[in-house]
Amino acid sequence: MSVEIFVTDKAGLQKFYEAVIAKNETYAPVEKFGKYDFKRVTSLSTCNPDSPIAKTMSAKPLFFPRSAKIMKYTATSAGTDVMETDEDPLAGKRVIIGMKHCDARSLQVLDKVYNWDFIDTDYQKRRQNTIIISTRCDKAEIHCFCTSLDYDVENLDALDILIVNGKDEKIYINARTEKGGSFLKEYIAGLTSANGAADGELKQQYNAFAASFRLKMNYKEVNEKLAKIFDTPEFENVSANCVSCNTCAFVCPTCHCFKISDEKVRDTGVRYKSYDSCNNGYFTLMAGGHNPRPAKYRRWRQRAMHKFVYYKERFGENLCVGCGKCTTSCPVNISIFEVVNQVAQ
Amino acid sequence: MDYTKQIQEIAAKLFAEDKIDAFVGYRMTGFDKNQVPAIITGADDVSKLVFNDKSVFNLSNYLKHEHTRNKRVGLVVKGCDSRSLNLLLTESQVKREKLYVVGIACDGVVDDEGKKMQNCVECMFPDAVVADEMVGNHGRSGSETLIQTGSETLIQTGSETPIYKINADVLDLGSKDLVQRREYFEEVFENCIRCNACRHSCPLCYCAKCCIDQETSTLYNGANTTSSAFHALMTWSLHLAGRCVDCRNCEKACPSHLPLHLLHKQNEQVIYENFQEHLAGVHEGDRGAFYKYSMKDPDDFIM
Amino acid sequence: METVTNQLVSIEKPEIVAPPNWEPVIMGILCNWCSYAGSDLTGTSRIQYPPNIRIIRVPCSSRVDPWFLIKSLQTTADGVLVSGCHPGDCHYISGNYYARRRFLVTKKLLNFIGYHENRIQFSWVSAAEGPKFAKVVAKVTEDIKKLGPLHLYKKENFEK
Amino acid sequence: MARVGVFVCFCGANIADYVDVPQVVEEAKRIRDVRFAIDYKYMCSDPGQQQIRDAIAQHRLTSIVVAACSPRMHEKTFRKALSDAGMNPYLLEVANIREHSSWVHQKDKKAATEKACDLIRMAVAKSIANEQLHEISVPVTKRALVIGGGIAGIQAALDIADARIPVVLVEKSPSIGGKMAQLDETFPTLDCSQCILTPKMVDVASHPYIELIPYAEVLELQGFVGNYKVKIKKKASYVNFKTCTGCGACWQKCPVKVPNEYNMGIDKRKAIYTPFPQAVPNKPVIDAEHCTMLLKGKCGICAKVCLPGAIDYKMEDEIIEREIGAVVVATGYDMWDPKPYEEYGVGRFKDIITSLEFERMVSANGPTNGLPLRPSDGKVPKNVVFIKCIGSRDEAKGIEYCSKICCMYTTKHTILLHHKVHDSHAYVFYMDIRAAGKGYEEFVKKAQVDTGATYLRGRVSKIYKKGDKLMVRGEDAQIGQVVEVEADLVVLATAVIAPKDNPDLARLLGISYDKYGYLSEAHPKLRPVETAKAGIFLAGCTQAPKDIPETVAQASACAAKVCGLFAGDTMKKDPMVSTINNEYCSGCQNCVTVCPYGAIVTDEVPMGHGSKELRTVAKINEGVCQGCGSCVAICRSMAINLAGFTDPQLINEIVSI
Repeated sequence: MSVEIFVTDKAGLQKFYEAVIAKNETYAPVEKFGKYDFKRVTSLSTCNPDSPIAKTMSAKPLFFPRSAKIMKYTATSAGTDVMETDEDPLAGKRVIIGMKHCDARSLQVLDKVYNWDFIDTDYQKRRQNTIIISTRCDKAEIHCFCTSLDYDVENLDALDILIVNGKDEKIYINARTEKGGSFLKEYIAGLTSANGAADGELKQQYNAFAASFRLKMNYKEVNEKLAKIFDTPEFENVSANCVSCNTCAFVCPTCHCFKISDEKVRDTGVRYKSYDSCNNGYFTLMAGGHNPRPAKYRRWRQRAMHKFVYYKERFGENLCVGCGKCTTSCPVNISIFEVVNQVAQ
Repeated sequence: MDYTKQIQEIAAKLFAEDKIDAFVGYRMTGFDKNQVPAIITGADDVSKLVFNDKSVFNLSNYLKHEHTRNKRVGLVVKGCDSRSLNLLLTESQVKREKLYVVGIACDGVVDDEGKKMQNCVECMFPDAVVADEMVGNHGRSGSETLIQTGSETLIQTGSETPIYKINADVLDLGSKDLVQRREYFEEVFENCIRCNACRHSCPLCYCAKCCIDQETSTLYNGANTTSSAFHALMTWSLHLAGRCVDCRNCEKACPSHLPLHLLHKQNEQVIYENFQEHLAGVHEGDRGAFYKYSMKDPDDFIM
Repeated sequence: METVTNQLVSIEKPEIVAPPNWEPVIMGILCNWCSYAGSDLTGTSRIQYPPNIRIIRVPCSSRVDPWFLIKSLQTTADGVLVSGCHPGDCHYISGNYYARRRFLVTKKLLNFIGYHENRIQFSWVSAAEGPKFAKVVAKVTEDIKKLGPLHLYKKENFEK
Repeated sequence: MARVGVFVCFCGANIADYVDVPQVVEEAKRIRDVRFAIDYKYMCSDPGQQQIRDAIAQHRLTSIVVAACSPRMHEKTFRKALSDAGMNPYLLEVANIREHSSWVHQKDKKAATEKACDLIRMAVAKSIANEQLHEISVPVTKRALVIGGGIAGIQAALDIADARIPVVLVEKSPSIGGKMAQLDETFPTLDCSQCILTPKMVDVASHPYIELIPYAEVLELQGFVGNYKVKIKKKASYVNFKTCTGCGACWQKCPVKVPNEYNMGIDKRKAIYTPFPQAVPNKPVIDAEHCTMLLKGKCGICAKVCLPGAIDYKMEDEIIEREIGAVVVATGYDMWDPKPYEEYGVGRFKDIITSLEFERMVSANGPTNGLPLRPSDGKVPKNVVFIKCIGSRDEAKGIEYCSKICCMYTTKHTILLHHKVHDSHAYVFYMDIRAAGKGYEEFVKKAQVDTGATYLRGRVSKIYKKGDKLMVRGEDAQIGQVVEVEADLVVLATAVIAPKDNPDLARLLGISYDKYGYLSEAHPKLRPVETAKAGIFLAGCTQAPKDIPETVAQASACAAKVCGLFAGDTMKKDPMVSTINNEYCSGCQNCVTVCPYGAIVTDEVPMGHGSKELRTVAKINEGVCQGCGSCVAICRSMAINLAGFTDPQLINEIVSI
């Protein structure tokens, strides 16, 4: 574990970012219609590494794209040819800046499922070739509850380089992984080493951040209670408001359900893998017409259970990072935090 | 505009008289000044109900959910909501006799930043057009409290004749040239993530299975590409052309904050100007501009 | 009444430089009773017109769902032409009146989001109007040749 | 996996000269689903069809594409070839490479060939989505409804009934006979109208296969061709026709006098009346609007004098339902009211009458015993001015069309005038003389010579009063001068217009009408008696103005159509109809609104599998559906599809070029 810490100021950080963007294929939050989404950037002026969580899409699509081309084929009377799909546009060496803790953590959670029985090589490659530069939040947002979950936010190693705002406009740049350390070496010109000296200030910043949370829960209790109350009618009450719009799943950094679809024009077809959501009424609809989860509450139960029970049982992690993106995006403000707590009570 | 007290009284009365099984209104979120829809099933929860200018969501959306189906429902509707309710009634999606409609003489609602929503600024029918009971003073005319009972259709009691205003954004974008409009919309479709939240939050999208989700149909565009977003949003907006009541549920639900109203307002304007000033859901029995015709419809765009 | 007509500004300029020898593909959707019969008459009269149009037969212009046009523009076509019976002539009494409403709204919407208005064209051609059909096709082809190949919202990787 | 056979026709040189057929065949062979492709000189010839039949068996083909001439030409031929080979005929698609390619791109063989390939590709793609369809067989109720008892209705009813098919004849007035019963003599032969009409009226009344329902209206028509259900309102006549002997005691004694419609209001009838002496049925009815017994409860004389006791003041309207298979509409025409001709003094000068009023006066059974009399003073007129085209061919005041019969009946009127008043003189103002018809021109020529009538070509600009005479001022265009004629009587040849109830009737029958209110035929030339709605036919002036021989001919044509329709026990119908997928239907009923034929009704189905809860969905009546596809395009949930033109078929075509 690399523990190099450098100190700089606002201008220094800007220069650092600019240098990173200039030298690397860089992705950062770019604003459009009042919402930030991670996009390829070529200059710092077009993006905002400090975008608020609530207004930022997760960085998940950089690893698990909203729509990925699986294959391309042509069909003639001579037979069907599967063509080499175009090169994966996300597989190159790249850097993501402006990613938050929660977003970075979600990748660790997703790693489990992507390294499970079937190894998703595309995902692996994208993970390996990516350097994540993350700024630690100074204050929790209204729907945040990352500190209440089963990961160490303070010492998170899901990110490669951590940026922390210290006192007196000092900014600390901290390499958290070896990958991050070796990456940082190229950019240390102009940065001052602050090894050891900054630990206290970092701790202080974290404590202030941790104290700013409105939402706090005991995830262990939730895990245990939820596992026992599959049949509780409470799910009907908490899901009554839901309009089954699927937004929560599409913005969630950990949801990873997908569907396969073909699009064919003339002799050529393309097969896509795209997001889907368990809140969708026909997510579980079978070809014969049977739907095991026709009712809204059953779908909500699935969502809550998968996040806090099933995934935990299988992989030992909650499938939730506490970012609150789903709640912010929900048109009727249903909060996964409220739901699981209310049901667990 | 704060009708919390009146709404609570009406809901309590309805539960007491056993006229309804559920009441659909608004409650506070509990952590900020915003509100969420509330489906109340007993007199005990009536005190949770609120109504003020933060009551944004169009509640007629809930009439298509299993919680309200086949139940006697009390429903709070603003002007725009009542128009979508009117369409749901016309399209046989709800039974009027199972509804008790509390109509609001609405002064307009505000967005998260506290700014009056643009659709409210341009609103032609702030008063509910369908109601069993009306609540509120009419904001503009300052006339007496409008309370009318019976399942009468009430049309615009204000003294002024409603004036149709072209949406400012549509006018603005429409005055730009083709290339600028194309570039603008390319960004819109590029930022669409195909979550279909717009569709699900729309009270008028009630199909058993949406045409863009029918895998068996060749219309299906499952992928999340700009092209499929274009296709889905075009199809969706054309299915709502002549029906959209501009409640902006879709825009509120869109996680990408896309300006979806542009598509609807553009259609609405074309329809208003060309098809005898048709406006969606104002009259009961009016199904929408595409389900009728006139010999006088414009023909000059056809060779 | 206070309405300011929203005049959509169209600029006649090619969207992209057409490759040499490029020929547009035009999707023609014709009603069986008037326009398809009219196009047959064009054939029996040996009236020549540009070969860019590909014709689909439908029973009535009212069978044409706007997404036929969207799907065409999205996949293979550089422009579309829908043709039906003159008002009052509809074999099915009122089909073309319903269709006319949809066409106007569809055309304006597609124009609003960035398609040149000439990419989506409509005509009334009766079974007797063989010469008119040839003229219509010639005009549409000429218009679309001026505009160049359509690249907007095309499905990817479907080069012909 | 589909196995498609492609058959490319040379059409002699018609295709082969302008399209490289062998290359087209090679291209077709490349398409994924094509298992067999071949060309032939004439695909439609018997050896050509034999190739298709052989290939179907040999290559186990699942659909066939014939690239040849327009499907409007030979689709049926090739469908039959498929049938003969034991294949469902609707698995055929025709690629129109002659009318749409070889004939229209004769100067560019390369482009024509490319286009032909694309058209075949589209047809192949479509054919893959083709489904097996079967002709729809609809049972037929062999009973016809005739609406209107004028000469058109009478003729149609008699012809149908003579074929031993039951007929229900509905007439809105108390007697059949219509306008023809009001006429004196008919052109060009001057037969007495009554003499030729009344025997037919009697035949109707006595025909075992005709059920005559007078004094009645059609209220509602439901169902579809071969299977209509009609609701008829029988208006209360207050006279029990079964017991009434038609003796006439009642109307002789009735004290209430009402203007007589049959005589154009020239004389009076009673409140209980038979419209005219030869009425069929010859039973009186009480005019509820004028009978004092019904209005005020006072009088009751007719009941007192009626020996059989047939008067029933408490009678109510009766609704009758009949099941029928076809409808003949023969509602006739109305005469145009010349009121807009103010400059003629219409309404101010009593001695201006319409041609039908003149007709009644000169009629032997008319109000004036066959003598034309001036309404103002009852004197016999000497100088009579006839003005033609009153309302006709007049866009400003009347209607644009020519009423067709006025030239002839005005000529007839000059003859009748000459017969009745020997020393009279007729002046005829005309625009043109339109005398196209057997013996018509000769009739006009002879009348001009015999009567010595003065024909003045030109419009009348003004009529004013001078003493007890009317001064008619007009232009004689032939000499280019203004002329003035001193007239004792002016007769206006008013236009023929559609009955004002026609639009309502059209709506309830579900057929279309034109801007004048005439009911529209399915095709102006080739289907002049059918309407767009199967099983509904038009006879007489309800479709357009016409004279008696034409009306009778059209009525007989209707009868032939009805008999043809009823020839078998069931009817065969094209299977290109809409189908509903209940799973997707959300029951919004927009399709019900847009269907021009009323072919869509609602149905209740279980909410889900095995559920007891019901929901409403749309249901297509295959017998009524004509396959236009309006419902398909407006169905947002894509629950409706049109067989033969389904969404998958059309989209396959779109994405395959």
